[in-house]
Amino acid sequence: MATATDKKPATMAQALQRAMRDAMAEDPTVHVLGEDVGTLGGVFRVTDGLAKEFGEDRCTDTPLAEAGILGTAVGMAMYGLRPVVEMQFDAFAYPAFEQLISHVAKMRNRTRGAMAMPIVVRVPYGGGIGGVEHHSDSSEAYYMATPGLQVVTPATVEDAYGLLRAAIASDDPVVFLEPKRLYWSKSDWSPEAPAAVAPIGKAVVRRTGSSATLITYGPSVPVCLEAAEAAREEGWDLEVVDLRSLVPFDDETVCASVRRTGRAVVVHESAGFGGPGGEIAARVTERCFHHLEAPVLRVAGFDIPYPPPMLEKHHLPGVDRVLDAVARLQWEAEH
Amino acid sequence: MATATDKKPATMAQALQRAMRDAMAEDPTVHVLGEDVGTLGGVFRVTDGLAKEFGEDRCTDTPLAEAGILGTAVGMAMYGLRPVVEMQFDAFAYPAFEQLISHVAKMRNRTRGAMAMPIVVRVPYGGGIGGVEHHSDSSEAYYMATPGLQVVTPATVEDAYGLLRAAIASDDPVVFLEPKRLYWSKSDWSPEAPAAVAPIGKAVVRRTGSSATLITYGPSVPVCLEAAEAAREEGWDLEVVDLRSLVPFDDETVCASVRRTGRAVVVHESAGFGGPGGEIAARVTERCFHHLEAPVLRVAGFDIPYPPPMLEKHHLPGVDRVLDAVARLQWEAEH
Amino acid sequence: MTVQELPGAAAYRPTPPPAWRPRTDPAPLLPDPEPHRVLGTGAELDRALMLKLYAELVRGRRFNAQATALTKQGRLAVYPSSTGQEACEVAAALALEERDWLFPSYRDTLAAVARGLDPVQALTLLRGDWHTGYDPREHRIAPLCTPLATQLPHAVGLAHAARLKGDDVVALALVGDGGTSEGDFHEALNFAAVWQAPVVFLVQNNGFAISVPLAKQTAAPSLAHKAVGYGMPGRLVDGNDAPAVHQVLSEAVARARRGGGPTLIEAVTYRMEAHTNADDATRYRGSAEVDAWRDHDPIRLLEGELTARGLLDEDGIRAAAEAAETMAAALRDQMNADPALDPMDLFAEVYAERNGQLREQAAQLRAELEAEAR
Amino acid sequence: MTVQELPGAAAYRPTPPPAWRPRTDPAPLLPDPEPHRVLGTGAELDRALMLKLYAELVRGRRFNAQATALTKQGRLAVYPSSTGQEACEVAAALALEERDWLFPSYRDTLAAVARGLDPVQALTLLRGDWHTGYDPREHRIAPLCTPLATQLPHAVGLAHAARLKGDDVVALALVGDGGTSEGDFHEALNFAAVWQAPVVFLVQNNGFAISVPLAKQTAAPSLAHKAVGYGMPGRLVDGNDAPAVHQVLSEAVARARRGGGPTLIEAVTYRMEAHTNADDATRYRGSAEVDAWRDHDPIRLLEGELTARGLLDEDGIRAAAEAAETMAAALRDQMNADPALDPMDLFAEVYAERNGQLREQAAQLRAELEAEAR
Ligand SMILES: Cc1ncc(C[n+]2csc(CCOP(=O)(O)OP(=O)(O)O)c2C)c(N)n1
Ligand SMILES: Cc1ncc(C[n+]2csc(CCOP(=O)(O)OP(=O)(O)O)c2C)c(N)n1
Ligand SMILES: [Mg+2]
Ligand SMILES: [Mg+2]
Repeated sequence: MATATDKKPATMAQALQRAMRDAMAEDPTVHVLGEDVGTLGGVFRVTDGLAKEFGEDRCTDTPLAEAGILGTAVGMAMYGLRPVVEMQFDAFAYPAFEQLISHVAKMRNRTRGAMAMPIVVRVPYGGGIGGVEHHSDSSEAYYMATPGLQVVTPATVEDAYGLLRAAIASDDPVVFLEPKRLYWSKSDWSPEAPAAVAPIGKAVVRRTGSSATLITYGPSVPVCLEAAEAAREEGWDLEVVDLRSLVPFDDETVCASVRRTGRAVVVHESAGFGGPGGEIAARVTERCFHHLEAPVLRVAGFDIPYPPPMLEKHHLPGVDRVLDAVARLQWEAEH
Repeated sequence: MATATDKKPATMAQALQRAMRDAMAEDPTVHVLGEDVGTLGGVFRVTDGLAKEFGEDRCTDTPLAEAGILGTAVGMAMYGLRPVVEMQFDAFAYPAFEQLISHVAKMRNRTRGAMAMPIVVRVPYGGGIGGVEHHSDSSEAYYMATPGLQVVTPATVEDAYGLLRAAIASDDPVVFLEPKRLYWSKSDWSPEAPAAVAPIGKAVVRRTGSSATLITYGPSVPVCLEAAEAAREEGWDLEVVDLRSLVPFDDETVCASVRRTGRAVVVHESAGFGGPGGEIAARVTERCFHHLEAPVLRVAGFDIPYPPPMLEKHHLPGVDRVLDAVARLQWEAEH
Repeated sequence: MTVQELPGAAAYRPTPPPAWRPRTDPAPLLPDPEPHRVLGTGAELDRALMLKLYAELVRGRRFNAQATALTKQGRLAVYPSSTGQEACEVAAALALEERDWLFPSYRDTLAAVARGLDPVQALTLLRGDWHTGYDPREHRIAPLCTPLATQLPHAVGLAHAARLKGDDVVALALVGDGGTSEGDFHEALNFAAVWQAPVVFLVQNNGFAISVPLAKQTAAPSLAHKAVGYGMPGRLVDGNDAPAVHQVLSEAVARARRGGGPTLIEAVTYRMEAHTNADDATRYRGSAEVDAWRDHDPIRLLEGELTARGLLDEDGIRAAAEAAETMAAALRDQMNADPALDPMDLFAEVYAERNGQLREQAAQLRAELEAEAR
Repeated sequence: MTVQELPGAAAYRPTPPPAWRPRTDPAPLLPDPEPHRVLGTGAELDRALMLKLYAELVRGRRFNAQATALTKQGRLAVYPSSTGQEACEVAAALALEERDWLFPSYRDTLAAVARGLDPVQALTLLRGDWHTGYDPREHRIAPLCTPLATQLPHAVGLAHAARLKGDDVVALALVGDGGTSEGDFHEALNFAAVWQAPVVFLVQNNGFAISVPLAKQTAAPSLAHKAVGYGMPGRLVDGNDAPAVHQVLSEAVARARRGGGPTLIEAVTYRMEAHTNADDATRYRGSAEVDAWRDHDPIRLLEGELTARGLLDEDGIRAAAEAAETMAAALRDQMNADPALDPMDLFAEVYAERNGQLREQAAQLRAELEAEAR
């Protein structure tokens, strides 16, 4: 285990790199492929150094074609490899949609388990980095709606490592959503120290509280934690649940929290309509109806194409919008 | 208007064909394109006769490439045409996903309204026709989660005509979902008689009732009507709302019904998790919380890849499952 | 016979042939290239191989007929027949070694069966009791693939993985003329060429993609010419000349195996029946065209040549026919039995482990089934 | 200079050149085709056109430099410079008639500006106050396109629509070497050839797709060879020879206009700067390679030739430089003004009419903004 002196700040991007590096070192069947992942180390430098350390056959710059990348990864998995695919940005994963939906997600089921698809599709997602159009989509709703996929997204440096290790180890495909604006977020977790594998399918309570539960994930976790701090001034003690895994969904942790607090707000950056929040609010309501003092509310991106850089701050759910939603949780009726 | 003698049974497929024919006759900018839509008249014969009547330039057999079809349709729309694109089956629309999400849905917004996308993407969807894999997907969740698209689906022969006319007339893109298993459903609506354009964005109450509301659309509408009939025996008087339009969503009609009945079940064939039902249940709950005697429940396809023909009947939500859900609407607590 | 002389040539080839060559090309390619042939050229023939090909062609045609009959009896949900294309199907199966992989499309049940796959397992998809009816790894046959051209990158990835591992395994991917228009075709061929992957692409150009003739599909002088843009060899072969298809495929497989990289092969053939039993081919082509192709039938061609050369006689013909009948009778019997069905299989193998919601849903279905049974 | 002799040729061309030709080809194509050139060949030059090209090249380079400087000052979110590729950008703009359409990629701001688009409108996307900063119909310039190769089918569809309408409009679509690997490239070229659409595809082969050199992108002897597989003419041109690019483009545009169908053109050029200001090109290429390309600089080439022929003198050179400086100063001033922003624009033009939920959300934002303002 790490000693105190090992510890130095590490970024989420470094933690992800370390997760791939450790997995590649342990398991020769792990291969990384994508656009610019080799020599350059990826446009976000998440694969930095892997080609050098493991060779270009293990970390491969592919031709520029996302369906080709994921499609060849399917073939590699058929032959027993564990491909980790990088899509350069959220919107640039769309050309691979057919391969993902019609093959990656279904192959195990189609073949009665004979042919699993241990593929990780890493997708940098979300906004807040001043990217021009097509560089800030939150595409999680598409993946959540596809049976056969697991969908995972870290909010902390530690989880970035732990969840990616778990994703690579999983025999089933994982869409691994990386919140772009947290790539450079830091913690005192040391990339040199072995770190724990975080289980897929387990949410975690990031902050305990008694007044209401904020249910969130990925880039919105820090927003919710900040909102919870701010809410103390208004007299609300908010619990913050970081889902980490959208599929499978951890009903247990979420419902335990909501039953305790009696109120909940789902917070995410993706457009609200048809987004993850609908599913989450609906299942929480189905399971906790008689514990609810107010309807589960949603704070989400607006139902619009992602805005240009100079306007994105008005689109992204921030602390104020979260607090507004908390305020609408029908406190008067109860207090 | 039609006289009584005009009337003869017509199928949904014929009504759709008639809608395109009438639109093409009225407006020379309407063009139909897709795989096998010309000489063959489409694998479901929905475009039957159009190439003959309007020529191959107006109803065009394209090369076999869905991104190419939708991508060229974008260019045609840029030049002022109104393309109506046929995707042969639900799962075969996936190759066009990038064009749909990154261009069709966003073009008006990106260009501040300078360049609208009056494109209709017709997608035969859903199961129940004994199709082998990849021929029975319910892909509406993907489209609903995409701001900029309208998503429409008829459940009756009349609406098939009326909604498709409205979709072709709309200056914004419409994903027009055609329930495959209703293609041959009939009514006494006459394809020879002029028919009304059905407005996009308006749900319709197909059956009034007072005990609970079934919220549904497309292929599940007949199932719900049948369930409502069967429920009379159990003493429940069910209201059935046919959404017709998933985007825009008719909150008014739906909420008016639920506020009246106090209970609701959402019924659809698409997988439940991350499916349309989550959004619908969540928004109904947000808006009608204090009118609800029970949580809004969902009856949906299982969260699995669409099953093979011989097993699909176990997957599809049928009358019994709808009635089971109605029974779980916590009647005892109230009665 | 040049391609232009084939029945229905107008639909096969754009007329006039388009100017296509890059300015830097010092000499024109043939605008209507002559496909590679063996039968009728006086080339030497390997008797054992020819008889094997012949027997498999006859068996294959009978298989197609039986499968189509099974659709009429409601025993198959659908069947896309490869009647007329048996030479391609059979040669594809025979050109591969045991350790090689086949990547078939939905039309290539026959190739899988000719490779030795149990016919019932091969037909499971089309009967509809499950999707893929066999273990792809056991037979080294990827699932029969419906989304067009999507199997091509799979073949490339598998071949590439095998080469990285040091195994001399070759992947053979089958696709139709229509499938060449899909983006996945392009991406797969490009990856294959860049990686020099040991993969062979066989395009069965059967003249149609459902109702759409090749002339509406491409303006290229031949589909084999598409190889040029990827920097790989392109071969054009008479797809009804079984020894020729076998030869061209075998050469390409050997080339791939020795590290020479991928090859694109266009086999010119014809789909004698409708797209599937559900299709009505009279809507888009005349019977004269179909009839004309009967003169160029793969079985007739091979039978004629082998008989003329004294490699096959009446007895041999009868024996092949009888073996095919036996196979067909067995298939009919097997397919007339109702498959065992377990609705709970819906939840099997969605994931390695069922998650919470699938456990709930499985419990619901089980309860429903139990209630029904009571 | 053949392509093999160009700086960084190893990355440009696979070595050894792969065997590529279909078996039916009676004669080999050049494995390393020589691109079309004008400068240095003694060809006759149209003085007015040459001076226009020259002025635009100089202006274009200055524009690129200014835009990159604006990123450093935080006035642009990002800028993908076309320095080194100005000959392609400028020739593309000048080869079109007013009624024609340009389909640029994200790197082609310069082509749009050279076509006459207001620079601030052209830079709106990269400044980040809106997406497309101009009315595409007014300027017949499609939105600068980021998702690679997706603009190509748009160009085909538009050209096809124009032809159906009887308008003699040509569409010119720009794409990078990397973009040729995408499925949309394939589908667009195929549709164009089948429909004989009046469209010209110009591939700017600048050696890299971000960090990935062409040798990892394709094994084809040239990208122009990709034309073969679609049945359209392919042309290879020295992309730094502005008159040559202009000539080849003009011929292709003329051919398209008179109903001769599409053309694929590969222009061999080099991206002198990093992919964008955010990229670090030293991670994937050496400065020696970049320096070597300076000898083949498009401005230097044209300036040298025009001077040698007495078509350009010191005064002319100075005048062009001064005009470029004036443009740059004006651009700097314009871009130093903060753009007017209205957050309520978020809800403008999502649909022709706002639906219920957008009305609710707009009301919410308005309330927030009002609360903030108080
Ligand atoms: C991506 C995709 N689009 C459309 C279809 C529907 N479809 C099935 S077969 C077919 C025609 C295929 O023609 P071709 O590739 O020539 O093969 P053939 O049927 O002639 O063997 C079409 C359009 C599909 N299966 N997949
Ligand atoms: C579909 C898609 N995939 C990935 C990207 C990310 N990306 C932006 S530019 C680029 C490289 C493009 O190279 P090339 O086509 O050669 O054009 P160049 O940048 O050299 O002008 C990549 C991978 C994208 N924009 N779109
Ligand atoms: Mg075919
Ligand atoms: Mg490039």
